[in-house]
Amino acid sequence: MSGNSAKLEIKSVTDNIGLARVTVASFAAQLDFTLSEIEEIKVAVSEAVSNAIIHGYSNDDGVITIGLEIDDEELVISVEDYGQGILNIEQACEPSYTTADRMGLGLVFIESFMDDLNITSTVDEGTQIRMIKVPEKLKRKAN
Amino acid sequence: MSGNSAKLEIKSVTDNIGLARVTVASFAAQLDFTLSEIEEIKVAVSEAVSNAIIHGYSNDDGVITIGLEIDDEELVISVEDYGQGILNIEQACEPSYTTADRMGLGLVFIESFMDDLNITSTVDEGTQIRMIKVPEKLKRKAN
Amino acid sequence: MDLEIERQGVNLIVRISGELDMHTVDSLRNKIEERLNEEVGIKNMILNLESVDFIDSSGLGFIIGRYKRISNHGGELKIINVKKSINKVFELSGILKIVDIFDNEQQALKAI
Amino acid sequence: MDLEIERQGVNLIVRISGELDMHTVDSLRNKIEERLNEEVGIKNMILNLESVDFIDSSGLGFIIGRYKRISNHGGELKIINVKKSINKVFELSGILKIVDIFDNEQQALKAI
Ligand SMILES: Nc1ncnc2c1ncn2[C@@H]1O[C@H](COP(=O)(O)OP(=O)(O)O)[C@@H](O)[C@H]1O
Ligand SMILES: Nc1ncnc2c1ncn2[C@@H]1O[C@H](COP(=O)(O)OP(=O)(O)O)[C@@H](O)[C@H]1O
Repeated sequence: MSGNSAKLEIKSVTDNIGLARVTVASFAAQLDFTLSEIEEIKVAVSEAVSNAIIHGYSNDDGVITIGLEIDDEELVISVEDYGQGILNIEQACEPSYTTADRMGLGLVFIESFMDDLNITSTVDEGTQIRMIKVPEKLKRKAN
Repeated sequence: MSGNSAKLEIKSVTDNIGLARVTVASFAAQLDFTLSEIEEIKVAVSEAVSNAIIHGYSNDDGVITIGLEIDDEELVISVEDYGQGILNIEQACEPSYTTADRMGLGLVFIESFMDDLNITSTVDEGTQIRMIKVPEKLKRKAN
Repeated sequence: MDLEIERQGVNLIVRISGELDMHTVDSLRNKIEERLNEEVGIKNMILNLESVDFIDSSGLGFIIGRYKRISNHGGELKIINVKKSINKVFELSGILKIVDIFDNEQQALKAI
Repeated sequence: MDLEIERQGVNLIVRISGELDMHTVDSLRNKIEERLNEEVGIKNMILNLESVDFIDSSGLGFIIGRYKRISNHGGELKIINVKKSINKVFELSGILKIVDIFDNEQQALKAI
């Protein structure tokens, strides 16, 4: 259904990563995504929420807001933290780049699995990741 | 995990009833509930959200806020609308009482399936349903 | 939410799968009513809930609605295959006083 | 998240079920490390992912971590039974350049 929206606010604890995935997957199911597209959306959300917990808040207390929107048959997801922010967004997006001895693949996965990725961040104020996914079936119809 | 909390904000459309159930069930899974207790929680949430949509907002646009909290191993759920409110809460809770040609069983189910139910409502301002459930396993331990 | 409707003589067998709530019952009701209007000579209805894994009071309202429609025309409504996980809702509701639940289609057909 | 560990000679077979993310990998890592420290003479590890239905980059980091630990001690790590739904993450990550994936435990054991 077009025009629907929802918002999930969670504490920045790892227990809530699965909660975020499940909620987003259930919301996304309103659009005509395949199961494999839903899996891709889940990975993207998992990466964004994990980043907010471990990088944004360095595992400290904080709130993460997940915005969900259906805009003209497109799924728009935003994941926002109010943590330390990203100094150099371009660098952050490079494969293998990590400041926390991790894989450096989170943002790469989001870019590959979603149709659009937009990052806005201010040091000491926080980060917002906005990602868009359009059902494959719809894209095919459009061509 | 103790002390966790989350908040889900949805539009008052029936598409979101399932979303609310799924999110609450996933959050509740952090506590030691049995599958059958999780089912009971889902029914209670389904009733409260349906009521907000159909009675609170009379199927018009509106926002419903679902608060989730783990408080000392208890699950505290609140479902809030900013709609027309309930004139007589006691009457509303009576089995078969309905103002919309429905079953009149929603609040009865919530009372039976949850350990505690608390309704606050102001006419023309809205309704808040607060419900608590404690895992059976925990209750047995306490005895 | 999925629906499969099969006619057996004067009986309509309705197999539902998914979740029965305020969101899903509208289209179910419409599809069933449509079929009842199309077919001539249907008397009874058997609701197979084998694949229904959630039901709340709106879902029960849908069943009661079908019950009223069928019994107003002198027919009988039977329910079969109620999963354990959704059984408590049936018990609490009092619906069992007016609608019988059976284990399978054969038993329900025999009881009509 | 569930874990089953079985020793077969110098090989440790690790069967994981559930979701592999930042939340679950901590306790998995601890349990596996504990077992590796207890047992004497383990050389290789086979990770059975048959019942893993979600993995993200934190889950991959966990696998790479086990790979490093094992290969630092001269052993080999093999992965088996990767579900189709999580395969894309493996392909994209480049992990397949260093870790081999097999269809079942026998094949993986043969390849060691
Ligand atoms: N929400 C965030 N807040 C602050 N820094 C972030 C955030 N998300 C990503 N980053 C930065 O971008 C880098 C790359 O992120 P990512 O590709 O997800 O890899 P990884 O999480 O494995 O480090 C991180 O190491 C971190 O420095
Ligand atoms: N959120 C709400 N806002 C306004 N009125 C409500 C709300 N929830 C319940 N009510 C009132 O209480 C009555 C009984 O509710 P319930 O037991 O759930 O039965 P039903 O939904 O079948 O009518 C409703 O018919 C309605 O008048």
